[in-house]
Amino acid sequence: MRGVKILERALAALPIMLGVCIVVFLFMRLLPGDPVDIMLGEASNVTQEEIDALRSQFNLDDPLHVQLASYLMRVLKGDLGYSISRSSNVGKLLLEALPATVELALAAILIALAVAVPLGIITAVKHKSLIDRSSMACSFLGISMPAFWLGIVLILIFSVHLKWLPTSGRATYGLVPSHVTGFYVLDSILTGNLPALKDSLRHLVLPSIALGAAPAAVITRIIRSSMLETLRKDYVTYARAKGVAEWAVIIKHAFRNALIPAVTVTGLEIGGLLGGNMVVETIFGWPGMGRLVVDGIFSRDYSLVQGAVMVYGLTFVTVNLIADILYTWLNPKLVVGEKV
Amino acid sequence: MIRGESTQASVRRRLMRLRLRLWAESAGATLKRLGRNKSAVAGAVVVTAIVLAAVLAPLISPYSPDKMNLNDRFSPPGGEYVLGADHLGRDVLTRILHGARVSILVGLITVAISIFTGGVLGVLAGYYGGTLDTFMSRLTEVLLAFPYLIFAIGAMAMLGPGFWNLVWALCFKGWVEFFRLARAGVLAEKTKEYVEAAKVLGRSDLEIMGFEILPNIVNPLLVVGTLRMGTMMVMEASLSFLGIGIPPRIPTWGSMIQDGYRFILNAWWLSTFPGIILVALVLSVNLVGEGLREVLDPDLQTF
Amino acid sequence: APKEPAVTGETLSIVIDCEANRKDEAEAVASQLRNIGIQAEARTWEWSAMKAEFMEGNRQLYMTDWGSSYFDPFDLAIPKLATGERGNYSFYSNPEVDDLLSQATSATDDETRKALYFEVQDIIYKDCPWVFGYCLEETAAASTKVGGWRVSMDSRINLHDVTVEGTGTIKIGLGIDKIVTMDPGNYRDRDTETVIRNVFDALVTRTWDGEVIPEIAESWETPDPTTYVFKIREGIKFHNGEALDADDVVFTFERILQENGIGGQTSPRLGLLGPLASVVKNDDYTVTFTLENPFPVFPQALCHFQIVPKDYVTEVGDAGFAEKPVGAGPFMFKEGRLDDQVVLTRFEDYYGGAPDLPPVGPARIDTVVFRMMPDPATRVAALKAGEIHIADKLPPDMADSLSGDPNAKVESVPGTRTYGIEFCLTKPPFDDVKVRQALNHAIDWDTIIATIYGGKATRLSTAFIPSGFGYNHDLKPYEYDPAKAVELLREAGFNVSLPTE
Amino acid sequence: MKERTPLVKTIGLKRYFYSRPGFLARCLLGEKERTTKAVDGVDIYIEEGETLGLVGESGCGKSTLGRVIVGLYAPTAGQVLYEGKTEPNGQMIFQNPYASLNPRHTVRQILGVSLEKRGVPLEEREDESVKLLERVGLTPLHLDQYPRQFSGGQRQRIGVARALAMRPRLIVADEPVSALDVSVQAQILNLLEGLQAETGVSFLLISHDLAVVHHASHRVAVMYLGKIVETAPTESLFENPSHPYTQALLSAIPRLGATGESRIRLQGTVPSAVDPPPGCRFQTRCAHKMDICAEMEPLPVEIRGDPGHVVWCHLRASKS
Amino acid sequence: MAAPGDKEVLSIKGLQVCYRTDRGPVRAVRGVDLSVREGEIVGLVGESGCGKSATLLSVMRLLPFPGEIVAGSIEVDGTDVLALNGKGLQALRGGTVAMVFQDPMSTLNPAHQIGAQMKEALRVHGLPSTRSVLVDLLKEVGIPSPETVLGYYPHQLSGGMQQRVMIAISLSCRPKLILADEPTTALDVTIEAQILDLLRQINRDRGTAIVLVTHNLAVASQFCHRIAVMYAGQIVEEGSVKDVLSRPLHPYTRGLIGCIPRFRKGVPLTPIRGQVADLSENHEGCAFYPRCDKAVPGCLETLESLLDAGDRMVRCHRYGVPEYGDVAAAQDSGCS
Ligand SMILES: Nc1ncnc2c1ncn2[C@@H]1O[C@H](COP(=O)(O)OP(=O)(O)OP(=O)(O)O)[C@@H](O)[C@H]1O
Ligand SMILES: Nc1ncnc2c1ncn2[C@@H]1O[C@H](COP(=O)(O)OP(=O)(O)OP(=O)(O)O)[C@@H](O)[C@H]1O
Ligand SMILES: [Mg+2]
Ligand SMILES: [Mg+2]
Repeated sequence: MRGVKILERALAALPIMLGVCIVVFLFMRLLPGDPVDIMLGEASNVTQEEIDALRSQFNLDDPLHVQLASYLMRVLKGDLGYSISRSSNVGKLLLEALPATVELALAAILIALAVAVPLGIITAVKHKSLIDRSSMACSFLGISMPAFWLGIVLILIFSVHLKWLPTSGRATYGLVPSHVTGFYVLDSILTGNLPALKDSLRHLVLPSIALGAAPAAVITRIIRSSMLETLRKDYVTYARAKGVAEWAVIIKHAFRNALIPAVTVTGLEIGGLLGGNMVVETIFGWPGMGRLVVDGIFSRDYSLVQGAVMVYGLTFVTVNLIADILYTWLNPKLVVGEKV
Repeated sequence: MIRGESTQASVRRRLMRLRLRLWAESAGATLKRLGRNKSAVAGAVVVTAIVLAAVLAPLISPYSPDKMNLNDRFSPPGGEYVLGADHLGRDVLTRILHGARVSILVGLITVAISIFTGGVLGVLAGYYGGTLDTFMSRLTEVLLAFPYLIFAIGAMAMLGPGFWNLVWALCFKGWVEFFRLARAGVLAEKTKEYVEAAKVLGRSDLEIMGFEILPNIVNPLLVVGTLRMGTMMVMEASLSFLGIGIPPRIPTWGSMIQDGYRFILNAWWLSTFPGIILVALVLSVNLVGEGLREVLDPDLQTF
Repeated sequence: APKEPAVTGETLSIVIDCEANRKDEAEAVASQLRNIGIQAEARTWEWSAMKAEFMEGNRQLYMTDWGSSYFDPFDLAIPKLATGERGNYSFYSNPEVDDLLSQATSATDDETRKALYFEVQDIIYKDCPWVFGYCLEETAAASTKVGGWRVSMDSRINLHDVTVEGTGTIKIGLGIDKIVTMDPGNYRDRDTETVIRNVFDALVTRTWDGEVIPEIAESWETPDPTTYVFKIREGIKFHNGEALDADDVVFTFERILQENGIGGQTSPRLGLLGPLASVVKNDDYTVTFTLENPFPVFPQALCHFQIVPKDYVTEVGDAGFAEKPVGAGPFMFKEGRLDDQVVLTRFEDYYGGAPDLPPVGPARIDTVVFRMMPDPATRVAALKAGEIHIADKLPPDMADSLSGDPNAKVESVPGTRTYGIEFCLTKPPFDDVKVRQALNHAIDWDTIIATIYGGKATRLSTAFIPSGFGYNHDLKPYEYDPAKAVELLREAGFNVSLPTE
Repeated sequence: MKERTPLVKTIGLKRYFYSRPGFLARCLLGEKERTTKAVDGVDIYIEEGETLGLVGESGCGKSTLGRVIVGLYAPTAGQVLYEGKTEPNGQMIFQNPYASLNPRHTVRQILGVSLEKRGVPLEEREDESVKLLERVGLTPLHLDQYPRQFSGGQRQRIGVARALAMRPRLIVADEPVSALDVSVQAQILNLLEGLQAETGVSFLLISHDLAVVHHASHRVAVMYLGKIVETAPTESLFENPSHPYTQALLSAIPRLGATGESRIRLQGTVPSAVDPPPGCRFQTRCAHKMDICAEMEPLPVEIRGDPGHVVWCHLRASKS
Repeated sequence: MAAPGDKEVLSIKGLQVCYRTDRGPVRAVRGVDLSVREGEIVGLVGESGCGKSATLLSVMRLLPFPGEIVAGSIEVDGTDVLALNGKGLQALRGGTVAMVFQDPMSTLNPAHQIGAQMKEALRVHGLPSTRSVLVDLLKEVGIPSPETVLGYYPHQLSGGMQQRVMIAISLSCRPKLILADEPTTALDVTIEAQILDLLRQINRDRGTAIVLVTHNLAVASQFCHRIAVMYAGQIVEEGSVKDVLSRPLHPYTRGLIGCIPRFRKGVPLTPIRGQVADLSENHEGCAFYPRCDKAVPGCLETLESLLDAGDRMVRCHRYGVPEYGDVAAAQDSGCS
């Protein structure tokens, strides 16, 4: 029963994915500039025949609808195409970049949650106190500080001056764990490689703080406001009336019910992190999807951008699906797929 | 009564005056209550100061924002240039003041357009439901599932540089949030009994949406709007980082932070001062927004 | 004396388009033009969008740059100035220039070619299809511990001779997002070549000042302008122990010449080989290259074609080869991700490299780590933090950031790229040569170079570069002379005036 | 009884709500489209100047019936005739005095809309509004206040004024007093009574408070799961409840001074109006259930000797 | 109904509660004295906002944020509630005193299963919480198929069933006193009757004392032993149900009774005029003054204390004054 509902909700994502696919396809082709021309760069003595040959090699000379149809067919078969700018299979490129991005996004969101959850609860419980006001001010700071600026400041403080943490990259040479999943932290645990684990965690700290600052601020505010709301609910008073200890009332009764909006926002933020962290990836030399995709746009690498956006859309849809399932766990009254 | 004027017109005028008075009174009361909220007052003071400074920028600062003194590059703050000079020898303070205009306009206009578009579509979708709603909701989901930056970069590539193009690029996804808010608001309001009462009275759908429901859902839109103003300004900075955005002659805080951050090692003031002022403005706008919310809509729990 | 024209001309308003990296310069130029009453404004674009726009003829002035790989006007003057060429963004068309350039291409005698190029420079100097700009120096920073390192003119990093005090490992922060591949047959950008050239060697290479010298080849002859016979050095080994001989050389070029020759795709390098018709093995250590028509820069071109091992590539396939490349260069590929970091180790059996380019022998460090660090501020920070030894591609204006650091040195060398501002010659007002000359006089390049580019650039008199073949050093760049500019513009009917100060 | 055309008459009135389960749920789980038969064949009439009380448990369809009658919902089947015509012309008073007034409008605006819809010219609206306010016991001072500045009872008065502004012949009052305190409740009930005496307006008074219905109605209809089960003049219904459900309902009323020990206890809880059982709706909780109750819907039976007292019950049909 | 014992389980003396709001203090309770004996059911009636809930919440020390007990004492079963904190308070809440709220839908936590919510209460008070204990409790409050219900979430139950669950939780720790704050207001008449039956049965079987807050005088009359009528944060009249409802002494009580439709045709309703007193104002004298027919100027000046009227207590200036005589005449207007 529940499974069917979830399945149904998952199927509802199909038209969205199709929409994403078509939108990005058309969108890329609306951009001025020619991928072959960009690929050839400054090469001199290029003949028109050479250009035409390349164009037809990448099926760029077909009419648009034919290209779209064949692209959709290939996607259905699981083939995301060939990246002109990186001379490689798009699927392979994405598989390499995705773990890096996901690892960073998860670390960022974990840091964000680690800050936001306690802070959100405390500020709600101590409503209008000094700690409440000052953390609200901090949260505005988090929202209004550009990530690249925060990033470079962190690097200057923690890497250049204090020399505590590395400036950039995912791992020090020689400490890259052997490839299992592509997630360095996970791989080093799986292979029992302790130095590598320490190293990859050290590399994660700064970028995930830079990336997590804004979501932390947003989630803190959301948790605070929904906690304020649930703390006023009858069932919270009732839990106290049953003699339940105050901390248990706050965690078990208020917080759990306050989580729903936080889940929604966290889901959206994760979605945002997966697609919008190009800036942080550049600053921290992080080989992820953001750089891949922005580079793809600049070089009009159609298949690459299309593939990346599809993956992004898929992650987004999945994250939302998980959020949906979480809702029903948090509030059994809700039916999967019905938005709060 | 003016001679020749119909009774109806005079009544209308009287009513209008009365309404104005009432409106002024209620606005006065609101302001008074807002005045009791200390942080809102502080926020309002800062916002006003920044806006005034932006408007009066040419009078305040002795320099022109695009006047280069290449020999004065990287003059540190405190000397001839109060907040220092940038890498092209332009006065940072002057540029911050002039930048305020564009930054605030970018924030205001994008948010205004987003609220308007999102609001109107959200109200329609929420009120009529059905195919329109399904279509719009799906569309917004597609947009949400589409990485924002990709669109912004692409749009700027397609449209070319320029203030309005930037505004369009920022609005593209900005309206979605307001659409959702408005739609949720309408869904909650439209089953309320005052809407039914209006229907029984025979009010048209347009009247109901515009006069009955809209005033009740507009507050959350405005509150979130104030928050998003800051986000938009930061977003503009990120686009500058990627090398697209507003023409360089027009200083914006975002592009100033971006230009300056490369020199943070030897000239920290280039990016730090615009950064501080950006945070100050966003913080103040939100303090005012929060204060307004508490006065207008104590039940509203948007963050 | 010419009569002072009436001050009733129209105002001249100009939009200067550029990419973000030249934003400051564009602002400065615009500001100088505003100084003499021109309404000038700069706009930043994304490159492809800007290109699409100006190729449509929709823009007025656009900042572009173009590099020469061959140290020869062949791949600079021709694509930029010959009628209808791919890089001729200003739509310049002068039959005389076209004729001279085509003569210079086919001429085999360097003196003749030089004379022809001088003539071209004189013509375009007067025609000014561009606001002639400057040649930016290649700048990089390194830790003071690094020895034997020089910035290379063609922006490549040769690590054969480099040492690092106290360690055998050198870490280099590259200013790029990614390299494209480790397969020498399957890329077309300079950044990829930087890494590949440390793993693979070519038949010939260049000295620091651009002269072509033998590397894998022992020597070569040119019996006639369309035939090149290369003698290959004996005893060279690939990293897997395989011996390098004529078969490998032939194979290397055939997989590029052949349609769909690499993993089902045609090599993007094909065009670089120009009129190369065939590569034939004479004996185990001689190979004959036959061209369709004379191509004097052919040896220069060959610097960029690294030799791959035939047996190994056929065995593991093109994809396998790109995964685990094997070359005959000073370093072996160890591991890495193209968008993260690439690690190389010393090849002990290295034949030593070009004998004309001492020192000869195996590389002096044992490990190389190339890290992709696209953000310049991060590279500088990492260098300061001691995480990398060389920060590649230092924007000249950021050199100051390192000036106070005793552990870092900044070095630069004249580059091979020409920077200018091109006019759209097909539309008024820039169809008028006076206007173009005026703008060449109106811009104070020296100040711009001294400040924005920290002095790390050379003024150019035309579109030719000093490090390249056939540059006329006697031709002096347009002088900064606002009065002259005003005069010319007034003659062209525009209302401009000198600043009143 | 002499034949008149009633002010409002419903004929076989039905209003269903449909909910479609998702595609997969239908295919894999065999879930069917669910029909909530909120109102399922109701024939009632309301005379000029009469108050018809409508009682029943929560969810039995009282509000839905009221809304169909004023035209808020279109009927799924059947008709509502207003003096023989089909254009709706009733007004409504709502239960929730907080939700039924737009919090952003002043009283002037609220009444203004009604007056505008009635076609009162602009210059007369103010006077008319003042008259209305005075009629419902408020003063002109209140004209420019917002609903939040009023107490619940005052808001309900504004609601009444808003309805009155249209000069309706029928007002559907959906639980007009259940959210109010007893003292205020009495004020509003008296107000409605006075209005009726003055203007001859008819009321459909929906309430689950039987005391209120008894006090204020001329006739009462008892509803159970979308159907009327009994209708009679007030006195006759309360003295002689004939349907087992009505009997149980009446016995459950707490009365001042009564002990409540003699109640008829209903078994089970209210079944839902989603796909109700065939036959008599009340069979699942009825102490007198017979075989026929599961098979056939009961037909209306008029109680002998009690004109206008009609009951839908097989028990009565078999007795008579 | 069980006969009440002598021992006091609840004794409130001079309770004053104040909400310190932005718009000034709201004095929600202004000196309430109330005592409840073992096995007794006491009704607390009055209009909305008169401080009934505030009184009950004070007993549990559960006043929401700006609310504060400013004066008075509360003793439950001999312990001084106001002196409790931490563990003692926890033991009181749900242990000695249990509470039942108005709207079961919003009072049961929507995110937890019924079983878990019941268990929690037992665990907190260190009582065994095995499945069979829970099942027995549910059976006791008349829930069919309790085994299944344990695994349900609140929304899967009807309002009546939810209220039964709440009562089961309240019973679970064998409290001496149940505070029921309008437990039936949200329910249908038929269900209301069932719930009241249940409470009465508990009172009878276990001897648990109950304080029932209600708007509905009729409910109070059927259910309680004693009744206290509150107005504007004060008890204005208190006595046995029979006495108070059949011969109301205080004008407010009489007014309330006059407002109730009485199932007798032709008896007009006589509403109390005006509106409920505003608790944020300071009432020196009698707060009912503006609405009272019998008021004299003196009523405004001082506040009368509760007077002993023989069978009950009443707080009215005019009580015992000769003109008050017409009260006696009015006594018949009470209900029979
Ligand atoms: N708009 C709607 N959509 C779907 N179902 C509805 C709708 N309105 C009412 N229903 C359903 O119709 C049935 C009757 O509802 P209605 O509101 O008419 O009951 P009611 O008798 O007024 O109850 P109450 O006394 O609680 O107000 C209920 O089962 C309800 O769930
Ligand atoms: N959180 C609060 N802040 C300010 N005032 C409050 C608050 N809670 C209650 N009050 C005020 O305290 C007074 C007493 O409230 P209380 O809830 O005890 O009334 P009640 O008799 O239980 O009413 P009801 O019958 O509506 O439940 C009311 O006038 C109310 O306005
Ligand atoms: Mg209803
Ligand atoms: Mg209460």
